[in-house]
Amino acid sequence: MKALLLRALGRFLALDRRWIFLLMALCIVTPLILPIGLPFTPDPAVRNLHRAIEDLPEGSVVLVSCDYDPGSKPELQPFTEALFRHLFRRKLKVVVSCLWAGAPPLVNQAIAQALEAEDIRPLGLKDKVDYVNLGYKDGRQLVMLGMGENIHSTFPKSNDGTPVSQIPLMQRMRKLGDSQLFVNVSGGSPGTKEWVETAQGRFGLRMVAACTAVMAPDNIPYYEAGQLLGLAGGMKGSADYEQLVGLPGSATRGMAAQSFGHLLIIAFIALGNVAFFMTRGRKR
Amino acid sequence: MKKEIPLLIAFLLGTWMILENFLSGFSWVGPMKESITNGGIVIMAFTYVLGIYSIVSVNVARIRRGQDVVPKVALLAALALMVALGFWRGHEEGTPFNWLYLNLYVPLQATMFSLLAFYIASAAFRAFRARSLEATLLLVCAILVMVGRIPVGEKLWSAFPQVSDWIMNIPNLAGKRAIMIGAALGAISTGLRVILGLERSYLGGE
Amino acid sequence: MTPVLAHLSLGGLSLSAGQITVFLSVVLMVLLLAYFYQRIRKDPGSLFIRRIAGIDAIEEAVGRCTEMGRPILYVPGIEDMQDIQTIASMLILGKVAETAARYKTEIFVPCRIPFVMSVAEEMVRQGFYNAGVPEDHKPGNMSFISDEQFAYTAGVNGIMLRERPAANLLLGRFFAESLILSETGFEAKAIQVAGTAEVTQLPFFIAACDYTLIGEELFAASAYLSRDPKLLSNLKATDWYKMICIGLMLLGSLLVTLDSIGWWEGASLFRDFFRIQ
Amino acid sequence: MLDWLFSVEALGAFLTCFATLMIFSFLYRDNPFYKFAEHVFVGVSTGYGIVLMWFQILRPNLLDRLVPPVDAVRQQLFRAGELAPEAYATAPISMGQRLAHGQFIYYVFLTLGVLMLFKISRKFHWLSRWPLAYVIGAFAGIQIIQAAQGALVPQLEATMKDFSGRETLATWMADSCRALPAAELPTRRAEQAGWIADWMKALGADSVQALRAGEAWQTEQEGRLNDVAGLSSLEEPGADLPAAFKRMRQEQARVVARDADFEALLCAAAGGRPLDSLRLDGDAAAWGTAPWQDALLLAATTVWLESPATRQALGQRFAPGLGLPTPIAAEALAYPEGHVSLVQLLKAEAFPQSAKLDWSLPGTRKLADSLLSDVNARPERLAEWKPAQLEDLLKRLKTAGITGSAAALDARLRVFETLPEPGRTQARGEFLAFWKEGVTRELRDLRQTWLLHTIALHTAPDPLSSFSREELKAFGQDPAAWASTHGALDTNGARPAVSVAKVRTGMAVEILSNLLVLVGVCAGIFYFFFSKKHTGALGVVSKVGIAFLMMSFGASFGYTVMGRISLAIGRFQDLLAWPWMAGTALIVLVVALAVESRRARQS
Repeated sequence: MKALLLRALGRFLALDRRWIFLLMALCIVTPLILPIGLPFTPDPAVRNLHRAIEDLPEGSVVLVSCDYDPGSKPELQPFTEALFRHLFRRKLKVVVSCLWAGAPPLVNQAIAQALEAEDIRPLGLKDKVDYVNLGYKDGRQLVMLGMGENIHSTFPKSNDGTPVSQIPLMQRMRKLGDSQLFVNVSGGSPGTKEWVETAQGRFGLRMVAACTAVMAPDNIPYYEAGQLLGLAGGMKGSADYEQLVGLPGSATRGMAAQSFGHLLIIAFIALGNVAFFMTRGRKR
Repeated sequence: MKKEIPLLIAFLLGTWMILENFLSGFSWVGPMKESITNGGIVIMAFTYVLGIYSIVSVNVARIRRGQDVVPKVALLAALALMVALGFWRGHEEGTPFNWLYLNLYVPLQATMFSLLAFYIASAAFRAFRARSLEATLLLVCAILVMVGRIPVGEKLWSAFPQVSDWIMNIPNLAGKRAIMIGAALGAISTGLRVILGLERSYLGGE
Repeated sequence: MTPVLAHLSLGGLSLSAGQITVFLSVVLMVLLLAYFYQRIRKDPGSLFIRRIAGIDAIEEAVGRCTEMGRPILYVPGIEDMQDIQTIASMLILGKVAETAARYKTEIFVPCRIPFVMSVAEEMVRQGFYNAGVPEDHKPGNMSFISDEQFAYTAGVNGIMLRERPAANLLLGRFFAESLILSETGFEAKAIQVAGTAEVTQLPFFIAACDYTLIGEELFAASAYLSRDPKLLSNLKATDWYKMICIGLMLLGSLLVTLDSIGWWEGASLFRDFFRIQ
Repeated sequence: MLDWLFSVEALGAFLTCFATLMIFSFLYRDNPFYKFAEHVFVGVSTGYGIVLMWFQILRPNLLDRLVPPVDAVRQQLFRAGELAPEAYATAPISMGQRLAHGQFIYYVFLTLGVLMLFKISRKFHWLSRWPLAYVIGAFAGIQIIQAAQGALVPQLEATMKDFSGRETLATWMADSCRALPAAELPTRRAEQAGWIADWMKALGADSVQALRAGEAWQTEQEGRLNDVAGLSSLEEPGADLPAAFKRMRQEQARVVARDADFEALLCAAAGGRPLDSLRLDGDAAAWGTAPWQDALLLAATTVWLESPATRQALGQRFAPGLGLPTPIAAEALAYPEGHVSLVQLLKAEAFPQSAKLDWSLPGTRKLADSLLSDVNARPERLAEWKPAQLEDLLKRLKTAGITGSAAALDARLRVFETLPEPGRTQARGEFLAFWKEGVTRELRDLRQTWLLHTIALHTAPDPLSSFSREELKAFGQDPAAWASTHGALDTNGARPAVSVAKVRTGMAVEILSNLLVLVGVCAGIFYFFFSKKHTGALGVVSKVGIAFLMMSFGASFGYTVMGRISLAIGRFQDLLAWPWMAGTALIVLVVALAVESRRARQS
């Protein structure tokens, strides 16, 4: 009997990993096909992020640095979409820059989507007057330093090639410090860490950040130390923000799949450990 | 001469980049810093020529040897196509270049990335063992955080999010801070070693 | 508890209390480095450095490659040269290459950034030169794969499976690819030593690699491997610096508390010297 | 349908699905399709990088600096006075002129860049060390500062915590007040006021902290009371509004009575100092930051400032923020109730037309709210308003988005009573809708928890009235589910500590947490000691350190799992966006794989 159990456990431990993959896929796809609504409460750090935007006077300039690419689209694009809706709705001026080559198309997509929303369209927002996308710039921290000194020389042209000197909105925005709030949407490095360390303190930025879940624990010390006024981490952060802004989107919809994925991984860790210790114990 | 000049360049620029932080009151510091940083960007852009040289020569050699001909040709063709489209019609929205980016590059990259969800599942089953007290701490914290971040966790026990917040705010914060402080010291001393020329091996031999 | 920030003004120079501290923190490091450099040069015996298992493992790994007659794979992370972790990794590469050259073992360094590739080539060249076999250096072994993260990862995986290195050294700044690389290396049964200061990736390295250098150990590694007392004096200096940091944190907490309970009004001003803004 | 099937969009969708599935096929096993997709990926990404490198870096940062574009040259010439304004758009710019306006230093960078290419040369590759040293040296310098300024010093500062717990008291207190159910307010008020006073006094928190904590406390309570009354009055469209307002007035009377206690409380908390003894000169430097301005604005609008000098200083301070001329702002503060005199000023003929209040400032919003409450408290004053002024005020309020306070609602509705009939009903209806929307917005806002609480508590015995049910739905909550969980919230610590003993516990937890962080950080640093053997005491400490490190790795791991799964979700969401396309691609791929594996087996 013992031997039988031992052999079964041994075989279980040597399980072909394709079964694991299949289970994972099922855990994710099923809730997406059959949606289950699971209520959740927004995280305090996300609420503070939301608050930081709500507290801005109308017409303030918000600089958004979108430093991510399609790789982290599912986590951050819902945030960016909700962010633009929120900023436009609050009648704030928006300047966007990107340190990642893959970001500008995603940004344009999010802006276009926000402009078409029924609560934004009547506002008649104009490109270059109410918002502008400066596009991508390589050089990482060097760009941050450059922007702190002079955005006009760091980004001589906007994404569509218009010289910055001809953009009305940019006349109010000569250096990083001219923005009333700095929002960093970050998918890795260069991202929140670099912005905080290179620019936040040095140029005295009021800064909030949305980052991928992977980066969130790294950024919590900055949030705790007050260097970030608010922080939204991962798909949960995006879902929280969607809730707060009142625009449940793809992040909110993904939370059920997220739940099952986590539970499956926990189950794997538990089963793997139980089987491992039982077989090891017997062998001795 | 072959080593002294580079060492001098590194020393002067490194020292200057430290000092300029404290001299921002002077009006000439800003433009000078901007020029220096722009120069760095330009130099690094040039190394891409070396990169392309490396990638093309490696792949052409493979094709000549008859290894993986189809994929290697596809690689070079895709590269050439992107570059040609980019220089021919630009990279703005609505161009063929952008279309390929959105419909090929984006899904390929995102899918590569998402393979990790599956790898983690297999690693969770295979590698994460509570072998020691430390490893057990790691696993317990990981599980609590995972449960606390999902709606189901909130449903199971409403305090799970708080527990996970506590882990994030106390032990995680302390651990991260210790690493950050240690790494910052390591970074400062390593950087100084380079600037002061104590470490000069990056300049190569002879 | 009104913040009254100290301020230094001298002509065009204007520094806040925090900036002064930043300046002093760098100066302090320079002084400590210089002091211990001098002291150890005079008396090399006064230096003790504990064994760091992970770093010793790097040397073991190189030895094992030699025994098995298989190459070493050195992955310097995926960051650009701007990152100090990449610089640290390059310095370690120099020492590893030297050992490898001495043992006549081949070393592969696939890079994600062309600039890093250039530096890696110089490092390895120097290593082979130091070992007295500059003619063994093969620049082609330092290659650029792609600057796209996962394209790069796929390329490195290819090397792990094709060239069958007996040791994988993953040292530098890593992100999502850490798990893929270490899993593949595990499957390929190579001895693996990883090191990064990127906290998010450490759990994966710890799970899948034989040894892992955590945070500062990565920066210490090149000095440790060099066995050069002059460089090892660095570690002594940073240790002293750490003591000072701990002292400052305790002192700061004490002063803030004393101010708060009213025993020493204004004592929390001390903490303002650590505020950047 | 057919048209779409042959459109570029459909091709894109198919490409997306097929590429995704080709990569996923690797999970089954390594196969030629995966290999193909992987190589195409390397090619496309490298090509993409090269194109962007040129357009975004080399062209603007090098080429445009060496040979500036025509526009830039014109601008420079114009600034130098060498170009007449009328000729600006048409003046011909020669290549020579453009080259002459280039920046010389960029030729140096160009040279350095080219030197980098000597890497390939056997003989001259040492030349590439110059640019190498340039980049490494510059970045080492930047990294040193980054490590010191961005990580080391701020993290040291953040670890220097107050271990008396007093510093965190103010914020902690405001937070816990926030969670108190409104129903308990009347009975708990005295108790609560008591312990706030006790603790403020005992701990010597200073006046500004008291002010901030108090402000949070006050607005929360006030808003809650008012909203409760307002909500129940709005349940039915034909409700008896006058009766509802009467109820609200009663609640407000209680609030006003409490305010008097509260002011006394604040003074007591400030150690008997009158509030205007705030060190104005010393604090002036700090006023630039928003919270300070806000706190002072609040002080000015809620507290009587005795000293003329203080009034003058405050007037000067927030005149720009209010958009008022300084003397007017100072004058306004000369009255016991600053906001009332501002109302007077707004109405006065002397008030300059150009002067505008910036209603979007948080402080001003508060001002507007109190202004309305004032009008509300003394309805007779409405007679003083001219219709045009009223309309203007309403417009401003609307743009300022002042919502949530039933006092404001009341005032607004009263204002409508003064309008002539044809427009009255419509305007009234409009405003009710506006207010409802405001509440909905606030529900999604910071205070949602207690608002939801309030709704649930105050609609008993029928657990959820139609109105609150709507609100909950608007917030995306299931009303029934919510009703069942709010009880759980009550028993699970959402309720605040209301006794001194509980506050003590809370403070102890706070202190303990700070201590734990301090211990963890120090022990963690000890783990990284290299020049000492990890035995004895150091061995124990470094063991503790590694425990903290491991816990933080665990937390990172949890978050990483979360991130990776999100990505997989994103991929499947994309595939499910075009189910037919994805299905077709899947079938094609499976068939191809089967064929391939058969051929592989045969050979």
